Amino acid sequence: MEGNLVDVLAKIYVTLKESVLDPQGAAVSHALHALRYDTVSDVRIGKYMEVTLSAGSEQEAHQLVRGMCDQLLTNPVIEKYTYELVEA
Amino acid sequence: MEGNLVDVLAKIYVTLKESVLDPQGAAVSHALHALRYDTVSDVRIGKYMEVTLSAGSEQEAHQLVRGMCDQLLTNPVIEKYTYELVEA
Amino acid sequence: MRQSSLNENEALTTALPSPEMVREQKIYRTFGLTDAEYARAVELLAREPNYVETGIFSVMWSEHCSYKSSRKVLRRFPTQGPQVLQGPGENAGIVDIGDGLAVAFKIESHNHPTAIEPYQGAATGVGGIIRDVFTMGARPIALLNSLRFGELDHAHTRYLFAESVAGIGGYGNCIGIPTVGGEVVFDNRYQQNPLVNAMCVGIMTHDQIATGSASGVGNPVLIVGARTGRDGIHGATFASAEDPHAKERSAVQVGDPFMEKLLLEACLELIATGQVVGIQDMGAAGLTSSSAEMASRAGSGLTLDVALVPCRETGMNPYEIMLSESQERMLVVMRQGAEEVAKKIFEKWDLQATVIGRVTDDGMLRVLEGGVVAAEIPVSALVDEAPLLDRLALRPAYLDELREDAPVLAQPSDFVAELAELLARPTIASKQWVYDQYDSMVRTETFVRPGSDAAVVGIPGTKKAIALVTDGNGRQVYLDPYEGGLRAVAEAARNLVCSGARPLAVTDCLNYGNPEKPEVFYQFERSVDGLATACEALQTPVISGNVSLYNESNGVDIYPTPVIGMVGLIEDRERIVTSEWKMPGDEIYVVGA
Amino acid sequence: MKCAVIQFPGSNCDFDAVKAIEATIAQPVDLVWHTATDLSQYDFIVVPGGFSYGDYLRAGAIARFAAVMKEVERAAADGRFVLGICNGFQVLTEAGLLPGALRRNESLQFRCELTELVVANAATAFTRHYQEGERIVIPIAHGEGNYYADEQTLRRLQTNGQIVFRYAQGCNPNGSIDDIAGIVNERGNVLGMMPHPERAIHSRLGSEDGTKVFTSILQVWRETHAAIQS
Ligand SMILES: Nc1ncnc2c1ncn2[C@@H]1O[C@H](COP(=O)(O)OP(=O)(O)O)[C@@H](O)[C@H]1O
Repeated sequence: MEGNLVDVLAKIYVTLKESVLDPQGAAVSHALHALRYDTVSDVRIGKYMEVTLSAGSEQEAHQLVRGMCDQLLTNPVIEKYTYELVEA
Repeated sequence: MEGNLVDVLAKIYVTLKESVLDPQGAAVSHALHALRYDTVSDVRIGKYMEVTLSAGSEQEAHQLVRGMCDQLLTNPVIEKYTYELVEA
Repeated sequence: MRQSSLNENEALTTALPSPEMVREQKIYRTFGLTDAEYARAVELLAREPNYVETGIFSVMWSEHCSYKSSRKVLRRFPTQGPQVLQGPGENAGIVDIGDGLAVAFKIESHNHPTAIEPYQGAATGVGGIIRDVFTMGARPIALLNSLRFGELDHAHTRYLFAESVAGIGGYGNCIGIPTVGGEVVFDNRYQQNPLVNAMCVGIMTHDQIATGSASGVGNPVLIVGARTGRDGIHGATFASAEDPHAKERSAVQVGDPFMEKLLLEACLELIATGQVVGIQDMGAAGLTSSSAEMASRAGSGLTLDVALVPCRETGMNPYEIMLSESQERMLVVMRQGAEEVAKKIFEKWDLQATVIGRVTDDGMLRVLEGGVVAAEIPVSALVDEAPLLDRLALRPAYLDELREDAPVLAQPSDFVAELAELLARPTIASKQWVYDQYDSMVRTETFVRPGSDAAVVGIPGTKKAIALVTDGNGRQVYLDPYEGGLRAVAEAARNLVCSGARPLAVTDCLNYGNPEKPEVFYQFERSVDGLATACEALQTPVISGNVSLYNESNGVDIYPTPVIGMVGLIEDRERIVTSEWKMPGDEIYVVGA
Repeated sequence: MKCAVIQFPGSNCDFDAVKAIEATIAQPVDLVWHTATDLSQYDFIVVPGGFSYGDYLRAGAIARFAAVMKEVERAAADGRFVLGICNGFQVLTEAGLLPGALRRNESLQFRCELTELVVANAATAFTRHYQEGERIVIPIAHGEGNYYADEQTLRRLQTNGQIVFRYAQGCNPNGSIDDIAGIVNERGNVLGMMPHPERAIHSRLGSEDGTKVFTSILQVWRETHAAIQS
């Protein structure tokens, strides 16, 4: 709001926690083996989100992204996330 | 098989092509605005996959990952992908 | 399998706290065992239980598995009738519908997991109740549900509600069982403690009935279906705890309806071979309760080696394997020599069937790890000696207070506006938003879909159909527990009759607050009396059910909410009646009291 | 006419398809497991609805690699009839037997309801018994039925008359482009549709408008078969 807004693109990677069953990953792993990708040992499937936003500072951008991840984009009971910010 | 296998983790990002509407992204964007993340201008939602595999060389690993993306992991009619390889 | 004494074994379980540590550091308390219960376990074993054994006692003696608060009260239900082929006590009850056919059904709650992870909590609730039905040898043909949430003006309630509905649909749609009915009520009393009750109905011939009984010394015990992971450890304890949110969150499980579809087909194929001695679904408390219950029903013992259990994660110890609540698993006892029959069938369905032990005649649940004893407890100590409580019941003061200043409603000035306002209330409004997300038509036997008084599903190969309904009214039960109980059963019966069916039997899901509060326990007891009286009068015995207590947060309990699932028989599918107006000019009557 | 209904792990409308074939055209029908490697004896192959492989990754993505799909491809190439219903439609597009792709419903919700369709092409082997422009009621039950094709493909579908069923105006339940509910391949012997004709074969089920899909195929088969034999 105070003049210099930074426009950023947050790339957010959401995965299921290790201890949580990933039935989709298991099915895909099975299918890859059937297609003779024999050396595949594990598949985990999660979500990839790109959020474009602007913020008063890089620090604020971090805050906003963490906030929306914790509040809406992930369920911390079964998921975890990482993200990176790039200039939009 | 010939001795030095490399173990890699392929991080694969699948997104809908720009020309394809992303209703999920639109819904999340809407929800973020309702939560007062007013500066969010766009949300796109895709898939993030982690495939652990081994290969005879880095080059072969690239071949394998591209192969499985083209064959199974993505549908080129509506999706595109990028990936990176890291050491497992 | 070599057996060794407990002392030798101590070295192996070094990673786990010793029996002394369990006692001294009161580790049993973190598992939910009281000091008195722990002392009782020591007495029954005549020694201190080790860590694994303490874990086994704690889940078997949890409210969820032992029904310690409710067991005595439940005895008041009528459970007999000429139509009853299997009453309470098995995975699901069964009633005769003639022509050598029978229906199996049961309702179950998944309230606490839903409060934490609504999509998966609701989905795995559906998955669990489906397993309960096909375990009996029945093919599931219909699903129903009963939902209670806070008011929809709360963003978090909307999230919980939408995700729960999506989860129920996600599981049922994928597995291919139509969701044909249910009910939804919104009230602030359920804000912190939403209720998700799921009911499943299956069809079978009389000769297909399977039970969860582990008999026949030397018979192999198999674990079939999904691999075992660390998910849901202590889920049973968690379900009985006061505040689910504060509890360990690893207790949430992710469901895999695809796996369950395969498991369903494989199990029915296996049961049809006639080689199955007993079969039981692994629900709450996983391997522990399924093995103890199967042995208890047969008066036998079991020796299991957890090292043989296929695990999803590495380094799982016996405690984790015995308590895991990973979904989509079953425990099967086969006739000796029939192991290969099971393996072949499961292979066809891309599933694992692994022998993990044998039936014994010494009445012991013996858990080995690679041949070394990790736990050894008499089955009777876990099941028959489980605590049985006489909880105090006190008539709540609010009952009289409410009666004294019962509000007098003013005559509305504008009836049309009043009616419109009523119809707009989420509890009364159409539930189409909900049931359009459920595949209500798969199997092409759904003759009356959601939207009428009761759902009607055809019985293939006959002229018959069955009518199905879930009903409950927590507010009425709150205002008058006995009368409310009567009415819940009566409403369900009316809905069936209105669709042309004769009511056959009842399954009930009893959702209440904290039973340690005498007022809550009074609600529980009195409403059960009401339910029982009505079931008796209508000759609809209770053949299965489920109890969910501790639905309380910040000292506020939910309304006492018994949910009735009722099944009725329509002899001729040409005689089905639906509730909508049919023709202009038709006469309208009011009948009854 | 010999009929086959394919069963993948997770198919769940397989029995319904068998029942519908028996009830509408009373032709011999077999359930065929996904590992089968010979379908040469079948004249009409149904790829049924359900959640093959749990719909994991994308609906139909894993099933298309099942052994039996090579045979389905061969049948299509031979000019025999292939009908993909719901998940079957998804499998056929993933396998490239039909163009385009099925995305998540615009509402992001699974939808199960009776929908009104318009028969956009009554000249196909699957729609012979309908009238062009006829309005029919057939149920849907899907979460990923939102048909997509790029502009060029769409134009081709339109000009070739490959769009067979459309959702009636204002009744599009999933956001599919041009209200598409079902399409055929260029040759006209492979039909994919999201609505379930096998669920609409008796008034007790809410509609019998799906019956003509089955009777049409039988008639066309009889005609061509008679032509071959004479
Ligand atoms: N959670 C639900 N799942 C499936 N169907 C539901 C659900 N809630 C309501 N329905 C259906 O909506 C219709 C109306 O429900 P309800 O408003 O509870 O009716 P009533 O007041 O007549 O009992 C019924 O056919 C019922 O089966």
